[in-house]
Amino acid sequence: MSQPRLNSPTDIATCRDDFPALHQEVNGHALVYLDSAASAQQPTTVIDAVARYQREDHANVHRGVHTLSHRATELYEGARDKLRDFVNASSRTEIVLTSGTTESINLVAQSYCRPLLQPGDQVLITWLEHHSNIVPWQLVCEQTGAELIVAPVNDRGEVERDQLRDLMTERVKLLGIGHVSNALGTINPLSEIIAEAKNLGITVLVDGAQGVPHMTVDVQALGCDFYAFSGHKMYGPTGTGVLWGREALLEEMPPYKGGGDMILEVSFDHTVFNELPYKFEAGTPNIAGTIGFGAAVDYLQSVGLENIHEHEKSLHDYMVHKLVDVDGIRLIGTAADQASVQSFLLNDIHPHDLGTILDHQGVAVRTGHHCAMPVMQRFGLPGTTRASLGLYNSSDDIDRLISALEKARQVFA
Amino acid sequence: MSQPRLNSPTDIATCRDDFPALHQEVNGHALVYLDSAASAQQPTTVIDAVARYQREDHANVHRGVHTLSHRATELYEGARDKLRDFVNASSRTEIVLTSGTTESINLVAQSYCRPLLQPGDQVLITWLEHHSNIVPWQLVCEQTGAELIVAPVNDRGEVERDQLRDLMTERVKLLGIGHVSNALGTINPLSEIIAEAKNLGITVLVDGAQGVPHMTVDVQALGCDFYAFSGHKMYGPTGTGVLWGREALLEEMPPYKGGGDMILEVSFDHTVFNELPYKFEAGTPNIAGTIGFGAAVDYLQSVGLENIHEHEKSLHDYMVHKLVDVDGIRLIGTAADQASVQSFLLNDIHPHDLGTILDHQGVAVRTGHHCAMPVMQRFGLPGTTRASLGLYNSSDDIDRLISALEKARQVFA
Amino acid sequence: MNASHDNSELQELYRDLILDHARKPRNFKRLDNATHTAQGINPLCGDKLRLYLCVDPNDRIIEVGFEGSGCAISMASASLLTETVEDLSVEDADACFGAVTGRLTRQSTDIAAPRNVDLTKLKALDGVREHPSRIKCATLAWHALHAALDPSQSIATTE
Amino acid sequence: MNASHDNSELQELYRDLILDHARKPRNFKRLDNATHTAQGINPLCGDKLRLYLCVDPNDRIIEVGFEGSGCAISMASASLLTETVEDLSVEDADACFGAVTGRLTRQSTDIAAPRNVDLTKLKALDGVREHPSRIKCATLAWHALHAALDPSQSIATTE
Ligand SMILES: Cc1ncc(COP(=O)(O)O)c(C=O)c1O
Ligand SMILES: Cc1ncc(COP(=O)(O)O)c(C=O)c1O
Repeated sequence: MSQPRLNSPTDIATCRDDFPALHQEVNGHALVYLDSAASAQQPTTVIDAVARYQREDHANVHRGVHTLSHRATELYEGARDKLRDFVNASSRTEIVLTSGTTESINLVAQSYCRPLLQPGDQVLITWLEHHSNIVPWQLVCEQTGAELIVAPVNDRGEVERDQLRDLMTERVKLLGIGHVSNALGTINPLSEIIAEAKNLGITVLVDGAQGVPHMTVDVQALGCDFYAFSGHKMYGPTGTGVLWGREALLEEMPPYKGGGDMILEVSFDHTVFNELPYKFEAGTPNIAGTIGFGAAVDYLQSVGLENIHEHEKSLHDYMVHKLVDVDGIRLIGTAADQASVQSFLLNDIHPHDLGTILDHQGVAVRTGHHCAMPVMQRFGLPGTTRASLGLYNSSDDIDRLISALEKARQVFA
Repeated sequence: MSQPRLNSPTDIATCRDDFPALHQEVNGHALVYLDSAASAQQPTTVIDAVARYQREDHANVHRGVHTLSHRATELYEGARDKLRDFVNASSRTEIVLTSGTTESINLVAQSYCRPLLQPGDQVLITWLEHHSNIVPWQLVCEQTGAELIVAPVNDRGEVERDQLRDLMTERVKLLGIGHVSNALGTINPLSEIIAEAKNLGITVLVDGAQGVPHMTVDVQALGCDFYAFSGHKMYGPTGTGVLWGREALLEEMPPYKGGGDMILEVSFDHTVFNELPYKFEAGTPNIAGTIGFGAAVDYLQSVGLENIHEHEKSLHDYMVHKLVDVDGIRLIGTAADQASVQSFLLNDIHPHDLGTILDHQGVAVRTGHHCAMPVMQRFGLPGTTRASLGLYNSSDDIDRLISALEKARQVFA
Repeated sequence: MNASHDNSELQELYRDLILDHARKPRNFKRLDNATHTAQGINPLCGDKLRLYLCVDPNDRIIEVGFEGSGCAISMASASLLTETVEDLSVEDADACFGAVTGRLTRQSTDIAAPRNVDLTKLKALDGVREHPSRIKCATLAWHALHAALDPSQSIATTE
Repeated sequence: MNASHDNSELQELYRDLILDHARKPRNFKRLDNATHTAQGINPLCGDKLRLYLCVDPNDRIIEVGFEGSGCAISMASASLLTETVEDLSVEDADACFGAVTGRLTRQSTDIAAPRNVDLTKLKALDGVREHPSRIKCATLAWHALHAALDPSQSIATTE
């Protein structure tokens, strides 16, 4: 029942053919999709895995003795195994399936932090974070009387390492840090930061939403305690995600939601929660989406994360090289180590207007605050225009972006 | 971009043709699917709406100015409008999109009850409830020191109205009650029960997971405060659901999860939450699933809930009529008002064994505790075998069930 | 689609009048003596403005101002709004809200503008009708106007 | 598929030996003097049993019993287990766990049963291999045995 995979490794130059959504006209122009950091398009193998499951194998999981239920469970749990392998978790019990990064982080905030935090305790994040790695901590700090503290970033969009280090004290109970900034593309030097935090006994959650699509992630090598990510940023369906957590921590945490599947036994005097990872998976899950998520892992592995990384890096270099030649451009986010995401401004054209003009020419970019208002405030901006690349983009796409920017300059001349 | 719908109302006798999963062999026999109460199969229109969206329209919602993002948002919000209409909510702001009934109920337990409940307060449920309408209340009672109290059921599987009434006192802050019992099929006389509760000022949440597939639901006419349901019980995808709530209550409730989309403004001093329903919708939602959920509403409305109700009722009567003639059968759940769900036992054959023997003959039923252990305990049983009917079932399916039960008697003779 | 068509549609959206008002917004000021005020937020793109009204005892709007930042469409629309409603009665101003938003969203073409008000200039905003994702930018200030005149509201969003 | 094939596969699963042990489980009793005990729960179908072992100072299992309820497969498997491991050393019993679960899940065919133990009767359980959703029923008691012998565990589930 799992989708057929090519035996030979997929050539990255032909990957574009695997993505039906890319082959359409938008406003009379061939689509150039430069918004993968918001949500990536899906390859046919993912779309078909979902549809095939719905047509042939659907039933509720974990609950039935009949054949369809067994098939659905095998496919669903098979996706968990793929995800375990994908991030090199030491056990499948550490792979909690969620509806996305946001839910994964809220789970940790509520199940791990809420019982733990006391007034006087601190949660530490950085100015780079996405709202999903800010607001859950604001909520739990308000609920517990703990304090949220924030490490600053420099003008290139890099976390100020010295100041981050100074903020790490024994008052800090958790460090929440992004792997890659979705707004600026900054890749944080996680291994070093995590090592410093762990030296002080600080629990570390990594928001990996923008990490997994671009590089090989090995949670054991990273040394963090929690790693959260979403299916839809890595060419899978929305509404799927993972919280990876160390078994010893997950084991101690109370359940997050109550319901079917997360219990072994329910009575009105006494309820016994299920084992990991099921303790954290209440209710009927997103079965089809998760199976598609597994297919996305297969796809990424067939292309090879090393190949993707290299391809995207050279494209990003090309994009930066071209952008700086555009009259009136200002790059926002120029970290030494950057993923294939680039924010910029053009003259005094508001990003929203720029987005419309690019869209009019078939070029899809993201404009605005990118769900990272604090970092926008840090740069004194209401927002930026952001071009983000996926494995399917090419230098032609960049050229189209550049000429669309020239047109925008004319309209606003 | 919305899927084509027949203009003429769909004839219920031909509905079966719309469901590809039903047209397959299982263990050498044409499949007879009698497990719709666990999860219903999906019509082609739903499967295609999901796949078409993935192929043509996918982008993140609510965030982009480009064309795909706009299309995705329109489709997603269009599904919300259909759902508003489906349950007759007074406004689309009352339709909170969740990952399912379980999440909807947890949202109310955590956002509505947790700030409200004090030691001495009570939450009232019934012995009929699904774990998803038990465990969230157990958790919040433990967190707040409130008490969970439970109204008993009689031998037919009906809630004891007098005792329920006696338990309704001013100590009770919330009544959580199922519309239809998934284990026994009992349809609760909601209008009367809700009126009694509201007279005493008790907030009422209805677990509608098993209500929406079988009958027209009008939340305003019902008079409850919250109504929770799932897409996959009504022929839509899993990982989708709704919490309907009265605007005045939702307005007062703090957010449940933090993240993207649920905020208007984030800064480290001050975060402004978004308006309803977005305040409760953090993170990238299950976009494709929700669009499929909307297509399921279209499908149900094209068939007509009155027609479905009638069809299922006459099939259920036929099933009961046939079952009672089987030697050694014992029906569990014989309420005067019952949806098309029937639990039973056959001699001393353990339900799990019975399920295997039926599956072996291509008949898919659910066996076990049906995520409703307390009601099983009430009947002194570890579990039952349950046949549940959907709009696509026919009397042939019942005949196949009956002859498969005869075979089971022989194997265990 | 040929390039000239391309341009014409874009020029329809970004007419000179719009670009002019966006670059030099009229009445761009805080009114310290405002009797009515409301904020408008468009969470999609971060447009954010505050509208100030001075209403005299006869329910006439005697002064209008706004502050904020946003795209060309939202700034121009706010600027045009201030020119339009100054000197109107509260009732007429709110009728303009209905007429303008109805026209831009094509939802309620039957809301007529008050007789005594000339909305011709506001036709410059009509280009957004071909750009559905921009309609909210054009209506933001008008929603803020409506909210300012409605005592139960203080923040208008375009969701 | 014809009806006789049907029947033969079902009869393979529900052999007479299985039905006999399911109806009259051997050693179905609580051992008040148990030195080791563990619970086994199969959340899928609600099978639930408790296994009791008396282990003497030489690490020999001198008495075995179980209580609980469940399907024919799980009850028969538990009953057969009690007959099998009585009188074995703890080490040999645990090796039986490996051999039986490996055989039923076809995952580790290389775990041999201890030389001195005859597992022939347990072949009666082989029918579950064609019924993947039932394998957990057949292995439940064995997981409980393994858990009982492992001081760090007290509940075995088959997840
Ligand atoms: C009565 C009832 N309530 C709640 C649920 C939980 O629904 P879900 O698993 O979709 O969250 C179910 C189905 O499993 C149900 O039948
Ligand atoms: C860095 C980062 N963190 C978290 C998220 C939230 O992910 P999701 O919306 O899938 O929950 C995103 C994407 O929106 C992101 O880019």
